[in-house]
Amino acid sequence: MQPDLLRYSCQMALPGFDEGTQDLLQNARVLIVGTGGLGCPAAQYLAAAGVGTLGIADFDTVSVGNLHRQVLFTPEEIGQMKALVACEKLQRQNPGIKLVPHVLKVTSANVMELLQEYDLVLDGTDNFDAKYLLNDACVLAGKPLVYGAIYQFEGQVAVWNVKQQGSFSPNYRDVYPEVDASQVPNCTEGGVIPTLAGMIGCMQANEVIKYITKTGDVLAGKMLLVDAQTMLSRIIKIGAVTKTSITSLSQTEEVPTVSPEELQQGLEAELYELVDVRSLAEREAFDIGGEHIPLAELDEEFHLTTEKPVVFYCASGKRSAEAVKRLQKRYPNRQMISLDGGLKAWLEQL
Amino acid sequence: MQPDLLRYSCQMALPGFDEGTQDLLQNARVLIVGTGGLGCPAAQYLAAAGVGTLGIADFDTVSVGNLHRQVLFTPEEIGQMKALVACEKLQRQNPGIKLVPHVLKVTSANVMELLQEYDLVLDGTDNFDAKYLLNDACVLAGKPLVYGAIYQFEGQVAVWNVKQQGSFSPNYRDVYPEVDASQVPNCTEGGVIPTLAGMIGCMQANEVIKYITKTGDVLAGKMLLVDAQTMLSRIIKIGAVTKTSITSLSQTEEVPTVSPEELQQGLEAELYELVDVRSLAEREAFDIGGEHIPLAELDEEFHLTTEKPVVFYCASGKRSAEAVKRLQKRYPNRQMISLDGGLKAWLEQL
Amino acid sequence: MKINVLAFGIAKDIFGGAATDVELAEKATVTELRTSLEAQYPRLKQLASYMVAVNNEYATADAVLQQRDEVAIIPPVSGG
Amino acid sequence: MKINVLAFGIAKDIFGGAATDVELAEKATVTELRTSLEAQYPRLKQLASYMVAVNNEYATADAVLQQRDEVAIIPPVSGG
Repeated sequence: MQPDLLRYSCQMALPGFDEGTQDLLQNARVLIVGTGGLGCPAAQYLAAAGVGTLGIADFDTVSVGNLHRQVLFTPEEIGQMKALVACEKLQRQNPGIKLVPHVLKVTSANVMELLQEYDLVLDGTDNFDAKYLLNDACVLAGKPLVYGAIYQFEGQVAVWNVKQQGSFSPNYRDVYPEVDASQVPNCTEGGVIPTLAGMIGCMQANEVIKYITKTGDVLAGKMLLVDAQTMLSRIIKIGAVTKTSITSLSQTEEVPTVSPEELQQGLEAELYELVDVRSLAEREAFDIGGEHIPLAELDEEFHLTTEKPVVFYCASGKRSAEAVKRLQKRYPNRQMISLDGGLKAWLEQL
Repeated sequence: MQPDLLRYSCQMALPGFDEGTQDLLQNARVLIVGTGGLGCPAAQYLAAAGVGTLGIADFDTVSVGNLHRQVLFTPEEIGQMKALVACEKLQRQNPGIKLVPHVLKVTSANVMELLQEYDLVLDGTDNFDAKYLLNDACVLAGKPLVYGAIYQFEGQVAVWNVKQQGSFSPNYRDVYPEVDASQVPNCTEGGVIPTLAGMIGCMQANEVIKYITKTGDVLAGKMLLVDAQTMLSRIIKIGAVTKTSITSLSQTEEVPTVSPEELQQGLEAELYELVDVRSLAEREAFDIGGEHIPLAELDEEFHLTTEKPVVFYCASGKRSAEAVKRLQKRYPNRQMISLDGGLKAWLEQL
Repeated sequence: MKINVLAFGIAKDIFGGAATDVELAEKATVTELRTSLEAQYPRLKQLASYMVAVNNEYATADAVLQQRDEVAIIPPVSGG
Repeated sequence: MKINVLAFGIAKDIFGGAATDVELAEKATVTELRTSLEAQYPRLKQLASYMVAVNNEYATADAVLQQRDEVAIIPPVSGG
């Protein structure tokens, strides 16, 4: 046996697997968007199993709050670009595959070009804007999307937009046509159990391998729900064919941000107004000043009384970005800014 | 927030979790036996989540056939001790915990002493002898055992021997009193999908975290079955209380082995008789000579016709070890030897 | 008829538990279930969309509910 | 009565498929099921032990089977 096949002998021994199956994996080109709690384990297993070309897209840097679930990273790498660190480690794990880092924020302006180089996309993102963007782009490009999402102890897995007998299986918008992101807490706010991220990421990699090797039943037209507290899971049938019609991408909204360091200097120089959009409980635990208006009350309670730019902050930068988007519509000619990375980044970087 | 708690803020934000929960994890001492397909992901997530003391027991070295599913290892580390490589990497992943390598084969002679230092054991082993040994030792020591096992596309997870209201939940022998190991193929022979190893290892780590933090429903008195081809899973109820009575450990049987290199030299010098105990299909694909008697036919077909020591071989060293055990009973005064690591090791090392 | 509705994700927070009961007319549709739930729990409507699954199958707006159906509310989840 | 028996792990190889049918007398016990299966598939007996689960519950030797029970054969698994 050739040395490169010896590595894969324990998977080539599987029923339905052989050298031809390994060739399918070697020739496959998979794009992983986001190397967070889902992307890390998914990338490890796809690299291990010999997926020939793995693209890793992430514009973010490693932060200390990532380390409880993002197992590719160590404290030494805090501040480094995740995509670069991940590619370097995965390359060492399997020198026989090609790793392609994409250090960029995937937006409506670049996603279609990015997808051209890949056969399939794995969604390792952590926000709704990115999930809808990937979904719509995969539908427009006619490529399958292996979706995963987690919150606290619960996870979801599905494979969207699989071509079957000339039509496409359902996509994310068949299940969730649109979402008000500000109403659904993310992992920073609601927490997440690290082992769930590992399970769901491995399940996504598993769907990728099944799809590429044409073995097993891919979760197309279905959504798997997993509960890590009870280990009960269920598969919801969505249907055979999509009922949505997606013809263009929503434009990615640019939210102006300020770094913790810039904000600190700006506050000292009295350049900014400051608004905390977190909940009362969060406010009471800790704050960096400013007016307190929970995001849900922003529409009624926020009144512009200053000429200065207004900086909004929350725990992670997510609710404050949402606040900026809403107030930009109300005050199109005024400067609304979000604290990048929220109080988490403030505490880590200052 | 202290920097060491910032690392865990996304899990401390979970309902039911707080600083006290993180202290429980920091004070816990978990022994992982076996850093294979299950032990690697389990160790990564327990280290990430901040389990304060992690023991890693493994006597084996990294081999190329491990790399498709054992994500802690790279080709550069082939030949190095798994326990040492794993501890070094896990320590870099989380410098705030204590890693304890145990480079030894866990046997009936050393297991009770080893268990004294730990609160809980995670079964990452890949053979029945080890699984029964850990089970019986945990029952005798009154400590819980987080069990996992995989084959092809199917996995099992359970937590054995949990003390509840003064009695203990079922253990492995409640479900499988004994097994003829030669009748159940292992991963080398039957294959295993790497992503299943990842899922099951993460599920084991998840049970460990639930047990330590007293959150969620631990799989005590239950066994979870997972099918990676369909992603259907089910939980089998075993019962509330064990019905077994385990009062002593079975003695670990020593099987004399020969390395591929020693065997090659010995065969050239005509020092050994050679017997291949694999199936006909395996024999036809490749062999290194010797008589061919499939393990199932050994009792009837094997007749000793030589004074020389007899070396048995199979794909992984597992069936040949079983052959040696059986024939040692039949010929107690003659030398029966197993090819260590089987043809896999032969092909890798020569 | 009284329908027991299971909660997933953020719906557990909104219902204040893993399940809630809803009183509906016989042969009520999924739309009527949504309307009733949203009246009781305004935050549910604010999500903009959430899946209703009946007996582990995605339920369209006009699907008719039976007393013994297992109904689950599955909101979107964004973490990663 | 005819009982449909689901196979897990190596039992799939032994049965030659994901399920097999067994013809049993009314009120047959799990022991009678085992005897019948082992007569049809001698390799099953060679495993030394395997779990019989009825309706997702571990079934003891004297448990009585019903026509509509979901019966699963779950052999031991050793990989890691």
